Amino acid sequence: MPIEVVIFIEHIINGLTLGAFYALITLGLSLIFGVARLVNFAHGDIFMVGGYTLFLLLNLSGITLPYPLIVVLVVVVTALVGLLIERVVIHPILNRSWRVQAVATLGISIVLQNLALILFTSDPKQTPTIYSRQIIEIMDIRISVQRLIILVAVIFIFLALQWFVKHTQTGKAMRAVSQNREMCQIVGIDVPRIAMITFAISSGLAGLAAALMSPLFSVMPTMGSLLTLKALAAVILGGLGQVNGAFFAAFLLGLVEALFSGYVSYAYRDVVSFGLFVLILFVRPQGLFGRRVGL
Amino acid sequence: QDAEPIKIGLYAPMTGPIAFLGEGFQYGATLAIEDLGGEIEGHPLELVVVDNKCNPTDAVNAVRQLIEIEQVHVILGGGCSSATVAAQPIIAEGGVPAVSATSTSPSIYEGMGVGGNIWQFRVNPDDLIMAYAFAERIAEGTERIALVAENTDFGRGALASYIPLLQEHGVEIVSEDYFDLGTADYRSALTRIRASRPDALLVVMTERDGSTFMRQLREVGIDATIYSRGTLTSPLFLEYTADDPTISEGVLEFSFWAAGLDPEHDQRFLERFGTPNSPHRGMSYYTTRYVIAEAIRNAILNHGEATPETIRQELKALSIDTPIGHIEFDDHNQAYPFGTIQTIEDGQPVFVGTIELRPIPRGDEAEAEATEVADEEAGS
Amino acid sequence: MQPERPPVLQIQNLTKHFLGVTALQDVSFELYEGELLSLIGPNGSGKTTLFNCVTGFLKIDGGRVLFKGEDISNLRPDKIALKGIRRTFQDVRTFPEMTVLENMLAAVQQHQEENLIARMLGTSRIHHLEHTATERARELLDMVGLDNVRHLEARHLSYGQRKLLEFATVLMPDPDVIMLDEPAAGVSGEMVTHMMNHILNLNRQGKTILLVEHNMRLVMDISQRIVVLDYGRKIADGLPRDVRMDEKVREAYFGH
Amino acid sequence: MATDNVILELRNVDAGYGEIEVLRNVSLRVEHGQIVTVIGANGAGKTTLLRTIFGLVKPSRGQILYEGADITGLPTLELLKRGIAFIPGGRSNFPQMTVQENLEMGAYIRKDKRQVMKDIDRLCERFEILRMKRHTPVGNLSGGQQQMVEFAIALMLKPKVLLIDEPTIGLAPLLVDEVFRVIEEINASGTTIVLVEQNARRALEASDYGFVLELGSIRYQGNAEQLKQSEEVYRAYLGER
Amino acid sequence: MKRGVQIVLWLLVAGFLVILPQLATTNYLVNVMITTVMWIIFALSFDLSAGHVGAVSLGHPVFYGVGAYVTALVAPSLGLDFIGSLLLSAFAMGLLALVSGIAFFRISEVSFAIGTLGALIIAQLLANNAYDITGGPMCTQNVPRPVLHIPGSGPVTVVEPVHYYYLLLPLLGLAILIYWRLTQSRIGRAFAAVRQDEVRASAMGIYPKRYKLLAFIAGAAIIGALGSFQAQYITVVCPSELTISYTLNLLIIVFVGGAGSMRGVILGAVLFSLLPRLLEIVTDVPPAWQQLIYGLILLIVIRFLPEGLDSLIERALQRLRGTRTEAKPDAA
Ligand SMILES: Nc1ncnc2c1ncn2[C@@H]1O[C@H](COP(=O)(O)OP(=O)(O)OP(=O)(O)O)[C@@H](O)[C@H]1O
Ligand SMILES: Nc1ncnc2c1ncn2[C@@H]1O[C@H](COP(=O)(O)OP(=O)(O)OP(=O)(O)O)[C@@H](O)[C@H]1O
Ligand SMILES: [Mg+2]
Ligand SMILES: [Mg+2]
Repeated sequence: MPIEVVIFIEHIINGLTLGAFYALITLGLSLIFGVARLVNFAHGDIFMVGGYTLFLLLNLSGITLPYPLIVVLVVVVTALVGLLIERVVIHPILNRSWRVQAVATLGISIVLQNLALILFTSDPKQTPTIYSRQIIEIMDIRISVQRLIILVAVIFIFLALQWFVKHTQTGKAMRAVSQNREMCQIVGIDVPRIAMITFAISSGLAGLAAALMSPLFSVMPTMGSLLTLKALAAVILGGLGQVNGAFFAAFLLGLVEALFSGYVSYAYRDVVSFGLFVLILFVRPQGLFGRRVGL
Repeated sequence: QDAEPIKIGLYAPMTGPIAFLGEGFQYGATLAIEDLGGEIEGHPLELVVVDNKCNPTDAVNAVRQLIEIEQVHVILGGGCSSATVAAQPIIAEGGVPAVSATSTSPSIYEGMGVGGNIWQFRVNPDDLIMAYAFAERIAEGTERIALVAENTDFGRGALASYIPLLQEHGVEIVSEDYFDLGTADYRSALTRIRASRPDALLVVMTERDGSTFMRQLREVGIDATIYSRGTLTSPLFLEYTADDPTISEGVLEFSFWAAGLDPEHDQRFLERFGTPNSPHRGMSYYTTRYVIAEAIRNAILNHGEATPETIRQELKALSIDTPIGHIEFDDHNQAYPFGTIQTIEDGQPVFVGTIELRPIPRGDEAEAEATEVADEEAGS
Repeated sequence: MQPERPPVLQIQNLTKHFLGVTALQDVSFELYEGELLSLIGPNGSGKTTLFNCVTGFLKIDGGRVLFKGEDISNLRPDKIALKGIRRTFQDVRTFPEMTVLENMLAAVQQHQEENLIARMLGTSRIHHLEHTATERARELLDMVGLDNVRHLEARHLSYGQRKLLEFATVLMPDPDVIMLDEPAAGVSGEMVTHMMNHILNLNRQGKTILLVEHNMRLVMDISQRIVVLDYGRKIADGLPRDVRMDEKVREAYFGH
Repeated sequence: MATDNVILELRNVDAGYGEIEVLRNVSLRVEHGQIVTVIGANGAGKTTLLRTIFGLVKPSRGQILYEGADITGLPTLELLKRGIAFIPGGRSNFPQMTVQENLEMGAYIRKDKRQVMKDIDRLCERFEILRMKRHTPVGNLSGGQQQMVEFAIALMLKPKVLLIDEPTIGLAPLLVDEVFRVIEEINASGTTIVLVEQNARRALEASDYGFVLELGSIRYQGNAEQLKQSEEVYRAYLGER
Repeated sequence: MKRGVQIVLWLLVAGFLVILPQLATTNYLVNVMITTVMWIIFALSFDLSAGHVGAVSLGHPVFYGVGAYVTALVAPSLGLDFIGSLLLSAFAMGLLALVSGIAFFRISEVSFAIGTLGALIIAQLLANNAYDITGGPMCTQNVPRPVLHIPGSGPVTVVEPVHYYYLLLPLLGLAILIYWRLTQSRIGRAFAAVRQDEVRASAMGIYPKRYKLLAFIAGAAIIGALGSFQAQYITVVCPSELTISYTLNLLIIVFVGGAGSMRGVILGAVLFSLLPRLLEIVTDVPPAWQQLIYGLILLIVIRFLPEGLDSLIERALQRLRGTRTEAKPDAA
């Protein structure tokens, strides 16, 4: 294969893994927005909590747990953290305007980040796994097994989520909650419970992202900040509350970034991704996959 | 023991994305004070830390607080050049000596000492000084080089100094990339760099981002020689890559601090804080321990008391041999410690040697401009 | 009927489609000055859509709307409102966090005398305008029985109260054409009578009124003319008693 | 009124929203199998009364009894499970869901999913509007069409007691007839109905008993015939002619 | 009569502000006052669109940072003095707000918030990367200090913080005046109408975009001037003037103080500026803990005081008057 083609394929693969990463973060964020109309600025920080959980579990003195088990544990821990946050902070303000709720999540974000800073200092923590160093080489294209795991996991999670929202009672209730909370009460949907479940799933997804991604990067208090914003951009691009749309938008961002930084410039890649985001909004205010109902 | 305490003020980013810098400074200074027994000539030492959040507004506030409220005798830090630069007028106006330990921005040089601000000193060499010493070495045996740096004053400043010199030595620069702090994914850029087939890379990154970068560099499979004008061989870096110490195998690091300079100290650092030494941590230590403390001691001995003014005089007059080399400030209040070369062999840092750093010719134009500004400041 | 009166609102071949649904198809009729015309039709026949098209909230797919001879098709809603056409919404809209009185005052936005600078400076002229507006608001509120709750935020009102509030707000700026989308739905018996009388009164003062209502008592008693829609098409246009007897209308709308 | 036959009873209930007091000392009884109508001027507290029974507004005083048990302060979900359902007026649906999905949500607490689907089919056969718009998001329906969907949602539950708030708002005359017919039908199949309706004449015609609410208190009550005869009630709520 | 009381009150406040720096013993304190006043101006301008027309522009610091850059990069080459630079920045940012507002107000409120945040990130990245123009992370340095031409004594360069303080006060006055007039009576009601229901607002002849733009532009112009002041005060302009942490601070100020209320916003800004100074000086709380405390305060206020601290004042005032005012008084 000519080198240009190899490089191009590699850029595409980079874009896909980056997109997969964004997608994992975005799915949860989009879910929360979809159900609770909540812009969760703390989502990236829950991802960060997942990173530290992974770090702690990998470094448990004396015991070495198998990586899959650790992943599950990280997901469980972050889901619980999400639950806690929902109970303590979000639940009491569930009926307030989205602005107030968004600011509250910013508060959570500040608290979590500084808590991490106090507990772990700003030293980045490394969380390598056996897979992050295993590299597959096919026709000059090198990619670590960890990235392949992520790609597969994301697709699996996406399909599972689809099925969950479309076909389970709880999934349908989630959609209902997003549209009319009072009506939910009237038909017997337990809104607080659904909100809790949503938060748990969403946080668990952030935890999953952390458990899968951190081995490639490193764990530090601010690791989630810019990520939240990118994921929010994807959520909006996809059409607010459209989980599928957000998923594809995340991949779109990943690909655009990878190709732009691969062929043009790295420094301006975020300019391009956020610029694209803003531009698309001007052309399609409701997002790529958004629909409008009523007046 | 009832002698008046002497206060050393530290202003650095303590929160936000580069809190690690401020933390490192605090570690270094704390250990230095402990090594001094917490006192100088009977005067207890006190470290006062304020957060400059790495931005001008908070820096001004922080320095004013140190000078006017805390009434410190001497100031350490800056950390970010945006903070250091903004603090300059306040330091000049407040009349308290300030010592920079790691800021490598050449622009600060112009304003110091005869440049107008007699209160600002700098222990570490700046990027131009180092580029002069190192560029030639890199050029030996390198035809095509890819440049990679953090998108900060540190990274930008270093490359800005190296680029013209490398070009002068006939090295072709195949790419130039700047990465924002905390970047997670470098693969796309690395893929492109690999495609451009450089025979060397110059990497200007601190440990944090550097470790992630190097991991992905290995993943992509770039096998060019790696020069580092950052910190890719420090014990801290090695800790970040402890799972695979070969990640930075063979990296050639040019700096003004190296782990091998003072192995016993590195060990003590690790024991004290549970985290290894690194350039900014070490530089903070040496600056406090040898430069600041020494000036304070001399001030007490020679003038009877340590005041900002006497400390400044003693800084100016300082001439001392330290583990990082001989420290003496020139007319721009700039010192010239060792240039160091270090590499990693079998996952262990190996101290290769030192290079003498010396004053370099600076653009007359820049010089004149600086004096102009300084005049303006002095005149007001 | 009274051809000497000039048409105020002319709806010509109005057509509107939604994805796969034809909400309006070639609907034409005129509204003469001082006329009280009712628009009726089964649910989903396109009445509200017609309102939305006339007042600029929906883009028209075909045909046009003239107001006093001027083409106002697809003009911005606020511009149409300022020309003197005011409407209510079927699904009651109020400003939930404003008090009832503030809701009323918000309805008068533009006084010719006002400009931005004057407003910023709060000249005494402006204070005077504000004062008269408040008085008028209280009169209207009294008429719909809401004066005693004028300091309550609108979100605390009952459904019928909000309906009444919305009715009162469209009257605030004294518009030329008043378009009411089911004003009596959810309004209790005595109040409907009240409302009916008030509408008649306005009409006698020369206001042109377009009324959508399913309350046949109201419609038959006060309308001068009735237009009937069915599946987006006009199926009848005439005097109340004629429309009532019309076979097509009976089948589509009244039953029995 | 035979006590043993009473299914729902309010005893001296006060209720309101925060500092705003709406219901004052309301006592009423509904017998099993009745249709009971509540009428009153706008803002009298009719909706509040239904919401209080359904647990959406907590009474500050008094008791609510259902099938002899005290249900004051019980959560809505519990009441639903015990067989009380509520159709609130005004845009109470899921606008982005289709008619079909809205009806499914109406049966959210039912376990017999197969029967639910059959019930939906039946409703769609019965009401042309539902059939026509079955797969359209409800937010895109006309006002009256939405009202119809909301009415149908409540029919999905098959409750023992059904509280209905102004089901005919915005409906064309033909559909008003139809709705009253359905109300009578489900009543005939054993459901007790508490109806709030501005179309008082029609409502009283269909019901056994009526209450008139004025400023949050019960002003008159009696069987439907009596109320229709009452001069005052007639003038205020049934129109002058 | 009520008007008279108000005027007297305002005069008292103004007098207090003028005398205040004379009580300060150190430049540090004067600097704290300057920062406080700057936050008040910043937050009032932000609240104009966030609290009143409901357009929460998370990218608002763009106008501050770019305003500062305009003064640092453009004003000197035009030979503008202090006031000239201020006006230039204000005008430029007003214009930017107009252009970006026309584009951004096409999108719904949540998207608007995130979209403007995206714009802020773009602006910061550009400032950081356009090394040749802005100096990137090395900052634009040596911004000229204000030079005042006092008749009879030749030009005087302003260096002393106290003098900067007095240069800043008029801007505060202007900000308060604009805020006050825009949020009162008819315009204020239109703002509220737009915030609460755009569709209904249009049906009443209120063009939502016009009022959103009005609030947005007015706020941007004030902030632009503020950025210009900052540039001339600190004499360095860095990409960190475009940081998202300004947004965070604004949100804390506005929501802790009380969105949509001038008194609340001012209170929030004062607390926000003074609290950290107190924490620093009195108790020596490490910075990370300080941030943690802000986060917690924010959460607690949101949870227990829905209308912000302002509701506490409101309640206290009511108790003082001995009566509960019946809902809101008619707009005066
Ligand atoms: N946004 C929309 N998207 C798709 N279809 C719509 C939309 N709005 C209205 N429709 C359809 O257009 C038709 C006309 O609706 P419209 O609201 O005008 O009816 P209406 O005559 O006002 O009925 P009602 O008496 O029930 O209020 C209906 O079939 C409705 O379902
Ligand atoms: N959410 C609320 N908060 C505060 N007060 C309310 C609220 N809802 C209703 N009220 C007040 O309670 C009183 C009764 O309201 P309710 O909705 O029960 O009246 P209603 O009899 O149903 O009237 P309508 O016929 O108009 O529907 C009204 O005066 C109203 O102002
Ligand atoms: Mg309609
Ligand atoms: Mg009601």
